[in-house]
Amino acid sequence: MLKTMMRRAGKCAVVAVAGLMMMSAQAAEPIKIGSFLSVTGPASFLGDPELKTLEMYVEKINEEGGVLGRPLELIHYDDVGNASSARNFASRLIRSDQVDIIVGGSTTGATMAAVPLMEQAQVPFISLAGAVVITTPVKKWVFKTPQSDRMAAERILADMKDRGITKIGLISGTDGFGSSGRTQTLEVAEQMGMEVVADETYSGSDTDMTAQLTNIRNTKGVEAVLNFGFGQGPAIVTRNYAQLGIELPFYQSHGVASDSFLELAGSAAEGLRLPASPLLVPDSLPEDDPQKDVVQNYKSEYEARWDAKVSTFGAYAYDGLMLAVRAIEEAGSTDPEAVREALENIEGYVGVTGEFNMSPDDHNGLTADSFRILEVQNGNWKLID
Amino acid sequence: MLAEFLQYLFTGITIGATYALIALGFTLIYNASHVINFAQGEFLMIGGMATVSLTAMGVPMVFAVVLAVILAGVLGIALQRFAIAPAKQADVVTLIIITIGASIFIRGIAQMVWGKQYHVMQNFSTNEPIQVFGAVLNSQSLWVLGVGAVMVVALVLFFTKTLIGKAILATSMNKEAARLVGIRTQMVLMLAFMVSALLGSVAGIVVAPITFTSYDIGIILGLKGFVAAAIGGLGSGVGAVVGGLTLGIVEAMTAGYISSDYKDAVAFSMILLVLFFMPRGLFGAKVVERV
Amino acid sequence: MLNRFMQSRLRGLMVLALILIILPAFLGNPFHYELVIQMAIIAATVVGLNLLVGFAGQISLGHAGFFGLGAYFTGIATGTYGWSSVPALVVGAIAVGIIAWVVGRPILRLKGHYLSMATLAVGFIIAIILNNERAITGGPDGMPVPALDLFGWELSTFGQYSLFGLDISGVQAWYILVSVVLLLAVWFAQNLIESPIGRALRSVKGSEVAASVVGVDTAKYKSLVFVISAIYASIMGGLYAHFQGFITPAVASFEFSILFITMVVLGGMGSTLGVILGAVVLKLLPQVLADFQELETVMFGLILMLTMIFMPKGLLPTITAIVSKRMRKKAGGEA
Amino acid sequence: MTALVEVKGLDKAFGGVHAVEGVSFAVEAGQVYSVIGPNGAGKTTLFNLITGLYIPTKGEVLLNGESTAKLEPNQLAERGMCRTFQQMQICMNMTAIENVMLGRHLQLRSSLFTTLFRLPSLRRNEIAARKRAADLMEYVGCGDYLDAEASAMSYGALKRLEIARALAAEPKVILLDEPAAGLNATETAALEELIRKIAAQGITVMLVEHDMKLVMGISDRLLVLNYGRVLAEGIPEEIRQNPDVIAAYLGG
Repeated sequence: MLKTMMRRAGKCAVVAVAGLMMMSAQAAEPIKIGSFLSVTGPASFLGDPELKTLEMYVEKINEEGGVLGRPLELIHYDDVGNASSARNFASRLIRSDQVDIIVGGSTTGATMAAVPLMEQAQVPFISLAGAVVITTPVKKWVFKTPQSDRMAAERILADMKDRGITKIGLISGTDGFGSSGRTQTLEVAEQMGMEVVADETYSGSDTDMTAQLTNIRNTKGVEAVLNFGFGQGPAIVTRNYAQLGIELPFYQSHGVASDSFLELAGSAAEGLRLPASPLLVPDSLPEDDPQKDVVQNYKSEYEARWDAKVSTFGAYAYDGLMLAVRAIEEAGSTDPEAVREALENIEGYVGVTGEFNMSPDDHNGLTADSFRILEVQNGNWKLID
Repeated sequence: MLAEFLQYLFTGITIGATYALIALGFTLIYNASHVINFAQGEFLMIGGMATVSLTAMGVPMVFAVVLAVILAGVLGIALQRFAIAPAKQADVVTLIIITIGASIFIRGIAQMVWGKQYHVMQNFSTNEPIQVFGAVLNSQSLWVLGVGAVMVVALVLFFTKTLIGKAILATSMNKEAARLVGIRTQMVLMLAFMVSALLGSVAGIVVAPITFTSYDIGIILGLKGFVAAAIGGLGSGVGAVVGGLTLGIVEAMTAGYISSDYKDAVAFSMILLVLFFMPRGLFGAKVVERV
Repeated sequence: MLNRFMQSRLRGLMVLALILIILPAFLGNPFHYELVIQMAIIAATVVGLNLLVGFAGQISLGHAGFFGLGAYFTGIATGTYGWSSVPALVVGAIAVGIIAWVVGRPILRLKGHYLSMATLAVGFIIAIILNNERAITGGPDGMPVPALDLFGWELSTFGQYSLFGLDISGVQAWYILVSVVLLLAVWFAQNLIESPIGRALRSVKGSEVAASVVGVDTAKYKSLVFVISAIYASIMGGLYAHFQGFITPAVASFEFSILFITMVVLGGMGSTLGVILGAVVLKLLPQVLADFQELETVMFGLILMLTMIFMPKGLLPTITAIVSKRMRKKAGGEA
Repeated sequence: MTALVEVKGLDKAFGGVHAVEGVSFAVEAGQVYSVIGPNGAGKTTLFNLITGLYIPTKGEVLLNGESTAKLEPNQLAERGMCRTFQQMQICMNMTAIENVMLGRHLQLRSSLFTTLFRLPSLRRNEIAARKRAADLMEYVGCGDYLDAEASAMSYGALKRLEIARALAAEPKVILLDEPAAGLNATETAALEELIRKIAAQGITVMLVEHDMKLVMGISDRLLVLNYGRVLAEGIPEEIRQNPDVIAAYLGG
């Protein structure tokens, strides 16, 4: 009860309770971590677990004594999935709350709207959104934790190629995620010598994609179908796909890598594949997998705390926060330039999403390998490789 | 070729039938009170969400549906009584803003109560699609169409055979005169909102297995219903049905034959075109201005 | 008599100017400036929309379409083609004006809800185009917009400038700029309203028949005010794009259109200062309600609904009516 | 000399029902010409046809010899035709004097540029228009309402305000649709006086009216409609003695 009260009250300022326990922290000023997330609105399935993750681990870190002996303070705003409010809240974080680092931006639109501000204000920013444009070309102050949609496209197409597929039908959402994914898929397909023979779209609010899928089915030569999208759209696509009785191999993107997708799509999802972080299949990871521990811990801690299924989107926030903490620790201060440099030089950080190796040319630090291909079997995720 | 066409047609008719039911709800309220109720979509949402959450609580489907419809009906009455009635003298736009405020409010409550996730509702009957000349038809589509048809027939009977229905009609034609002959117009208005809410919630329930349901599903479906009502001509029952089906079919055909990117744009251009040639929609009443 | 007439005419403008001069004293940090700057930009847009809705009585549920077009025209012209800002704003305004004239001619024949529907459709179509033409507009993820340059001055919110020997920050420079723009927007609007053209516009709302039989070409004036309000929206959209530094198709969205019309109705249709108040209130509300988390949506809806039910004429007209009633009572009591 | 207003075989049907059928007549400049008839005889429809608010099913109206078939109401106003309404059309969102100033619309052409910057020429014209409107309000007898909102005026005053607005347009012909309806005896007498004054200025007056005493007293010619058709036409004396008219009025 108190917990929910706390969540509702105020800006979710989870200031250290640990002050009493730690002498050094008592006097120290908190390190301010700013965040703007799409906690409500159409992208709430991203923002909601992200916020929960941040709240929970800021609390945990404070209980364990904070960072550099200082407690963390999380200041968070809900941008409702709207890019201009994201920009405004980012500005509020920088100019009014004067945070030390920002971990946030659930969607690419929200992130990109805030990027010019971050660059001008020179505040380290770790984005939780997917599109490749966020860190390509590299922006001095901007980092991101999710694999880019380009990697997802690469991973999916590589898996198709392994199965001998060269001609694909593409259906994507017209939202930011879907349309950026579509562009990347088209580019990657060309590089890999594959052909996108059908290219359909649907809008986020559509309730039936049968017409588009019929078009793909009727296109000559299609050997597999890929759906790039997030939200409920892909679940409808999946069900329509099954209803139409299309037999071709079916792929989804990492945008639906969550258990709630399985719930929505039901038996229609049987046999489809998608790239995802190992979070969905923690137990099938081999013992020697470096990610096994961190993945299992995050899953059990999250599920114990929130009584809700863990999602890969929350993991982006986990990695974002941990990278921030690590960078601040390594920098030894919250001096923005020092933190930025530390972030840029992080190597071998094993997170839930993958192993991060940042560099001045790569502000994401992940490779396509961090994606595992999963297949839905008997209503569950199954690790394919 | 035929299979393709049929496939688009099935898709279009199914979604069109949903639009039609929502448009009928608009029409009903418009006729009784000349209000465009932008909260219409929320009735749809309440229907679907309440049914899902009640069944999840273990209530048998049939009771869940009945309870959900009743809940929506009560909400309809409340909307009229507490939001529309007190603002009698308000401007047309002001009334629109009030209903928008109401819809945001209802949505906010739903989000708090039911959360933000999408929810699944099982098909009423089999999950196996039906094959027709190479096209497939979701069995739930038949439910949508069947229930839609039943609702339309019921509405027609309601307005032509029952005293209450006639009272609503009379009020819509001339409020003052209706009052003079002893009709309690305030009751009638509440009734119109209630019936409209019932229609919306039923639409929301039958379509939920196809579209999923969530706290914000009412926004776009409500809007499409308004579009359908305007195409058909505000205030015309036939228009609402024809408008809804037309909109659904045009959307599906555009997605199938022209461009899925511009599907919605084509639908909206269609309205402009219809209104350009028929400023009061397809079946709108021709009104001669009295001066 | 004439003197009083002149005084009352400019009183509102002077009050507004005074507020804008005093306001910086209360702005604690650059973020507060940013909020006010956005309010001013949006306020100037709804001052234009109010000409159409409040004075001429023509409802538009698609006005964000023109705002978005202006924003994207500026963004594309300055960002992609390297134009400088002023010509981009001007040419954008002209282009949007022409578009508004072309679509306005046929749809303004429609009445009441049909007009609402048609404007809604136009807004939607514009938003869909902006969303789909990725190559030009950057698609749903939006596009960055360079800083505003005013005759060689690059106006960035993070810059430092000197004006008449005074050191001012970027947000302060922006504040001065949008204050001037808002005052101009209000001044033009008031001049328009209190002129033969303005009377013709208001008569269209009051009685279209009466207007036409005394020689008012109602179709022409409806088009005119539609175009003028679209130009307001376009210019302010362009400024908004420069200020934000990044735009997405959400600037042309239905939600944004609804927000605009709500500002007009909430503030008080037909009251220029009223709609500015409406813009301020609706822009401030989310910032204030941000502290309520999950209750935010519920409270927003409730506030909107209750205000409109109990103040159907809008905030400012209702408040002034109450105040003047009080004052009359007081005066009556003393006499 | 041609007639100022000439109506030729005018016909208007609403969904098969003929509201006006085969009506022809001519009004000479300077006349007071009245249209009378029982309720539903089509008088207001006739006025609406003449002023371009309705499009005739058949027939045409000539104004100063020019066909008005393709002209909008505002174009007719430009050619000197103005009117008032049975169901008054006052802009309640404006002040009384602004309503009258609206009548000056055609005389007050100013460019958008002049307007936006409120150049001196516009200010001068506005002051003159306001003065003229005030004079007209005095002239029609609602000088008490110079500073009032239209919504605050009495019914009788609004009726006169509408006439003032029409006069502000400096019409050649003014059509008054039941100006005496709802007025008491004193007000009606004042109205009769006003109509005489208007006619004396050389403005042609067309009148739809029920008040026989008023009509017979001031009209030069009369047209009697019944069921949309012309029952009789002529000077008051002829009409008074026309057996058809008597039958229609007594029988109706």
